[in-house]
Amino acid sequence: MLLQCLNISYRYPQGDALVFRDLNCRLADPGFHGLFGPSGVGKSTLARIMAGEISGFTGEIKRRDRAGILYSCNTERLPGWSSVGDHLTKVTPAANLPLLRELITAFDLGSCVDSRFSQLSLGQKNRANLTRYLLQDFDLLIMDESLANVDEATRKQIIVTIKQIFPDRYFLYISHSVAEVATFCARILVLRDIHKSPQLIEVAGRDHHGDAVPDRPALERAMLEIVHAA
Amino acid sequence: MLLQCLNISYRYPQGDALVFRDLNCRLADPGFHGLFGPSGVGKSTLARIMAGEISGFTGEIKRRDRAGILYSCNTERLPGWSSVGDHLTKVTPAANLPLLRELITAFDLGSCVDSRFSQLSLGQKNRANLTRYLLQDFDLLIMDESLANVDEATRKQIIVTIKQIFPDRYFLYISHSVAEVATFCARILVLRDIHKSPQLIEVAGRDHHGDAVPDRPALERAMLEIVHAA
Amino acid sequence: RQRGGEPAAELNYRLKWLYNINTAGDLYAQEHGFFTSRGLKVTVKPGGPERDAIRELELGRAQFGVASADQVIRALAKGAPIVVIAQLFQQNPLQWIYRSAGACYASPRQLRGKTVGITFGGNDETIMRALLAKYRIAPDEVNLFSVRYDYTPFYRGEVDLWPIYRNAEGIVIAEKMAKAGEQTGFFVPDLFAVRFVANSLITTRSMLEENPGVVRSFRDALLSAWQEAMAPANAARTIALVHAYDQGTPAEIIAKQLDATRQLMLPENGRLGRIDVAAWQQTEKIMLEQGVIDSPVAVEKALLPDGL
Amino acid sequence: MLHKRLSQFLIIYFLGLGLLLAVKYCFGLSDYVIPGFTDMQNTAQAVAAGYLRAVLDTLGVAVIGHVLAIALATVVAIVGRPDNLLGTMIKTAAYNLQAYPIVAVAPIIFILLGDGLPSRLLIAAIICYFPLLLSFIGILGEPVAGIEHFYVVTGRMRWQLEVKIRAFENIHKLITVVTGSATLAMVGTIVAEFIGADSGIGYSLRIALYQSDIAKVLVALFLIGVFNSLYLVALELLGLAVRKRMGVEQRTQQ
Amino acid sequence: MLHKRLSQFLIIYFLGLGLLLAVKYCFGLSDYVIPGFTDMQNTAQAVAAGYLRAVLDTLGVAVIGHVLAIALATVVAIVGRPDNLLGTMIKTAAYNLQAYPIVAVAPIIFILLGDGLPSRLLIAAIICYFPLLLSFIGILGEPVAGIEHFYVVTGRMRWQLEVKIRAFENIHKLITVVTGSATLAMVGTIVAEFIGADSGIGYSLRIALYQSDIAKVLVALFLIGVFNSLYLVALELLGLAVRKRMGVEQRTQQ
Ligand SMILES: Nc1ncnc2c1ncn2[C@@H]1O[C@H](COP(=O)(O)OP(=O)(O)OP(=O)(O)O)[C@@H](O)[C@H]1O
Ligand SMILES: Nc1ncnc2c1ncn2[C@@H]1O[C@H](COP(=O)(O)OP(=O)(O)OP(=O)(O)O)[C@@H](O)[C@H]1O
Ligand SMILES: [Mg+2]
Ligand SMILES: [Mg+2]
Repeated sequence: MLLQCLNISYRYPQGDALVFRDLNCRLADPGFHGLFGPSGVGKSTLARIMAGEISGFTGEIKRRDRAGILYSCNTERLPGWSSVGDHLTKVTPAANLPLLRELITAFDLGSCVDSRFSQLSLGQKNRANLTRYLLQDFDLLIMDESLANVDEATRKQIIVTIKQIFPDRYFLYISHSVAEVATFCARILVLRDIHKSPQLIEVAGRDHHGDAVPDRPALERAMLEIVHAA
Repeated sequence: MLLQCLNISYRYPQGDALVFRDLNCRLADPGFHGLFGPSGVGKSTLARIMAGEISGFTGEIKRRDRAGILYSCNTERLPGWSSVGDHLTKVTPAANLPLLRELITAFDLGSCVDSRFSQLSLGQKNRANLTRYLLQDFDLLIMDESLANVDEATRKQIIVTIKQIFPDRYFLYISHSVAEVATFCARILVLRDIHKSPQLIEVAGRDHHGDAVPDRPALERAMLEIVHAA
Repeated sequence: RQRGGEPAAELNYRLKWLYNINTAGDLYAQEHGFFTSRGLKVTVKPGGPERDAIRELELGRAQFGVASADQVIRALAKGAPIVVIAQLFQQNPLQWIYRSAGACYASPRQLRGKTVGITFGGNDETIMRALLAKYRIAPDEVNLFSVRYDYTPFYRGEVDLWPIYRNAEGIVIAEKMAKAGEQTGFFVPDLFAVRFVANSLITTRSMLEENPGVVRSFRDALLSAWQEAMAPANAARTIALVHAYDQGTPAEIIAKQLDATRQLMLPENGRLGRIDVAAWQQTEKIMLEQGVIDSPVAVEKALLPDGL
Repeated sequence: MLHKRLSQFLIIYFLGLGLLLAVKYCFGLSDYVIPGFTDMQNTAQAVAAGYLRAVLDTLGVAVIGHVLAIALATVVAIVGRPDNLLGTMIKTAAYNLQAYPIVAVAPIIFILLGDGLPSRLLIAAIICYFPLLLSFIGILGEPVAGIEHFYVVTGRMRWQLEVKIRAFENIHKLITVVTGSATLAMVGTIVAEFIGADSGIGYSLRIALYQSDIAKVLVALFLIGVFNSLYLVALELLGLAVRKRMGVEQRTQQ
Repeated sequence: MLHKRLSQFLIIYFLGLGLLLAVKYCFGLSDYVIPGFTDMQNTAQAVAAGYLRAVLDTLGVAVIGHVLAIALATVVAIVGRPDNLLGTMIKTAAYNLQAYPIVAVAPIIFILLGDGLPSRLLIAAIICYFPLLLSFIGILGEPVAGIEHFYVVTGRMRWQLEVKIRAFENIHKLITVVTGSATLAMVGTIVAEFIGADSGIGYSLRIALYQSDIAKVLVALFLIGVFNSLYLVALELLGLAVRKRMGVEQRTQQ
């Protein structure tokens, strides 16, 4: 068990409504976990609570000892003073440099390494940002819509690559694509309206690894289950 | 014919590679048009050229006389000094105020009108921003990933609402969801790698209006056609 | 904008400097009704480094003022329509202070090899250079030191003689040093026949022509006030009055300043307010020789000793 | 906040004083170069009341001068914003005005305006306005593309809105600069009094300097520092209130 | 750019001059109050060469003072950035230093440093650094969350990086402030010369003022304005080069 949220309740200091009431969830095993739910339901908030970036909630977060939890999202930027490639190299521990090269290829970033971040397209920005997080030392990486502006084919390729390279790490993947979370995640945390109880339901996904052709009916069942839960 | 691009070639001043070579496309009839293609292929660039926000290309853009073309994207923000509701009301022509109320309901923004923009979730930001553009006077509205961070159900509802309310306007919808463009767009402009010729191919979509159940096989054919084109 | 104005009109009187001992008579005149008793309504305004009474006279913001002789001559050289109606100081208060322990300057020749503070561009430069010229001391035989308003170089002994207003700061500094056991003396150019006139009372030519009566009353009022203010019998009143306006200076110091001022304004058998035409002419000559003005101005024509 | 600012000032002040006294005793300088401690105490007692009144007087003028300077800088930055002829001319004039030391310009100001309060206020405002102007021009001249785009393409952009957007986006920086420039308003007023007034702490300072009375100068500097701190605190509180009213988030939560 | 700046300055200067002359002839003032045109011409011819040398001298000191001030402001803003005791103390000291009019502080500086070049440089730098400091504190104190997050959460954030990120994000504003403060470096040097030096245009100005010679003052102001414009242009070109090298986009394309 890497992380467990117990009876979390939270209200933003400037907000007037609760975002969570007595929410419980846990990340028990390594792999790809989905966090799914309608826009505005509190996914980003929950993710940042897990990462320790928001405090002031009630309830308890239990983390495994010395768990390295990173939160990344799609609005981050790289500094502008040198090229994307330079920045990536600079933040990569020496041991991971081969991995960096591998990721650049897998994420189709080859044409971007010589550009400044501000010269990239949205999807390229997403990928460059995600890349640097993957090269760090972490136990759990939260990807908050980290690939929101990337096309589906590339997104699929990226997810499959990540699952291959990091089989022992935890990922919490926030996305609005039901098909995607159903296909690639082992477990999906479906976050629902605060008036529903429990506020969070766990659904099983297909945990696809990109090797075989997915089992279509099973996938559709999983998708339906997710949509119904939400 | 609202707009026609003839033999457009373009290279960013700071970039070293061409983004377009002799690209041609047109928006002939009102309705929902898709602009689809892999990340980094030039969708945003083409959209901004159409809207007149980028100059310095070669080739010609023919616009219908006095065509009002608006470009909106998902990185825009509303000012922070008053609530989202106030800002929306302020930029809405008096005649459109009932429409504003209608959109707020259809876009599920009711809970956001009293918040500041910075207090919204990503998807809420997307929706608030799109709303204000829809209330303006335009012939063509380009939505560059305007709903990228919104969940699929809400997105569908928004698209259907827009198509209902504005049957005579032109929309250019940029999205990474094949299913979505195939379902809702009448025509899809598929933008491809610059080495492919022609760089842009037009594919027919299902132009679904949300009334009947979509014809599944036809949709899948359209999706396949799009994916193959790209 | 009034120039001259009606007899009963308000008159502005612009002093040369802040309220201090040098304005004792002016304050006395105002406080003890010397103006009102002559039917004059006068507002006395203090001066300062950025105040120039001559400009104010021309701009019509003041009708009377105090200016030093070099200012008057410079202004005349530029065509300013002003006249001098009284000369306040008979001896120039601008002198040099020195430590008397090691030195006494019986003759300017003793300045050779010394470091002398001067304000470049100021009166003291003109005076000192005239003195050096007169005694045939080449400028490179003394070290001229550019002074600022802080006395540190003098205190630290880097400069031997420091220019100072004898009756104002001079007293304060001498007092301070005396407290620390250091004796001081003053080097007085007048004693070596370099007579450079200082403060005098001025008005405009048009004022004089249109309202000669007002001008006369004003001058008489002011000179009588000075006379009384300087009278030893009135010392206590004068000191109290000056102290009221110049609270930064302790009364004991003002008392000493008053004594020094009396000597500068009323030397032995002198007459208060007397315009020393010869001294003015010498002042003009010095300024001409020092290149401060380009051509003679015939300053005597602007002096009105008894022409009122 | 008040407590913090004041105690900080006191520490700094007494550190400086300690340094001076150390210099005095190390080099064996006599009392007229650097006054001794008891001398300072006596002077302080003697002049405290008068100087206090003077400082309050100065503070009053400084506040008005500060407001003036803010208004002036705002107007110049707004008018100088567009890249047209008038804009650049006004900016040039505003910059060049500052290129002249006030001591050189003061006589001309006095010629044109006389020597009443207007001249003093103008001098105070001039000294304080330039730093404000620099920041204001920097801030108001830089587009906030993400917010402005909508208003530009829908033809809604007016200069007021543009200014509002840019100011609001940089509200923390603006408040820092406005608060910090309070100090300059004080200095401006003091310099104006030093040059041409007959009241205020600047005037007292000038007299103290002519009398070469470092003890008095130190007392004056002490009072200036205290009231400057008070003014700063007042402005900081105002800044907080403004931010709160505008609903600007705290920095750490951005 | 050079051409533009210079011609702007000339227009402003001669407008000002015209105003003065208008006042002169309307009120029939003598050459002593406001010099006539021929008087100015003669004065200009007589002093031009000497004043030119003096201005160049001043410009040299101003450039060094400016660099010093930038360094000083950078250091203080960086050190004063964190909200710990040392940081706030240094900020307080930096603010309070500015609360004192330089005329009051100068004697103490001269006591401590003597009256050579160091004192003059220090005074020039002090006058010029405060506006820089205000902007620098505003800019370096405000997090750029979107960029900094990664470095903070991965434990990579060092103060150098933080400064670099914030400076780079605000490079346009920084360049505006640095360029604009050139003017203040000039003024600072002139004031220092005015107070305590015996060369430079500030010294010439002081003499002209002692001599009540407005014509000379106007000639000096003219030369100061011209060289100030030149310095500004040089800095603007430098700013362009910096932006280009850093690959910062032009504003309009952001
Ligand atoms: N800083 C804030 N202050 C007040 N309320 C906030 C703040 N940030 C978010 N909220 C509110 O909290 C709720 C949850 O926001 P959150 O960003 O977690 O949603 P989300 O599930 O990530 O949505 P999306 O899919 O649109 O990103 C929303 O209703 C939002 O309006
Ligand atoms: N300012 C710029 N300078 C130089 N090159 C740029 C600039 N902006 C974009 N590019 C490049 O132009 C290409 C097209 O970018 P564009 O943003 O149009 O892609 P896109 O199709 O919108 O991609 P996405 O789906 O990721 O948003 C990309 O390869 C990108 O790196
Ligand atoms: Mg979110
Ligand atoms: Mg794009």
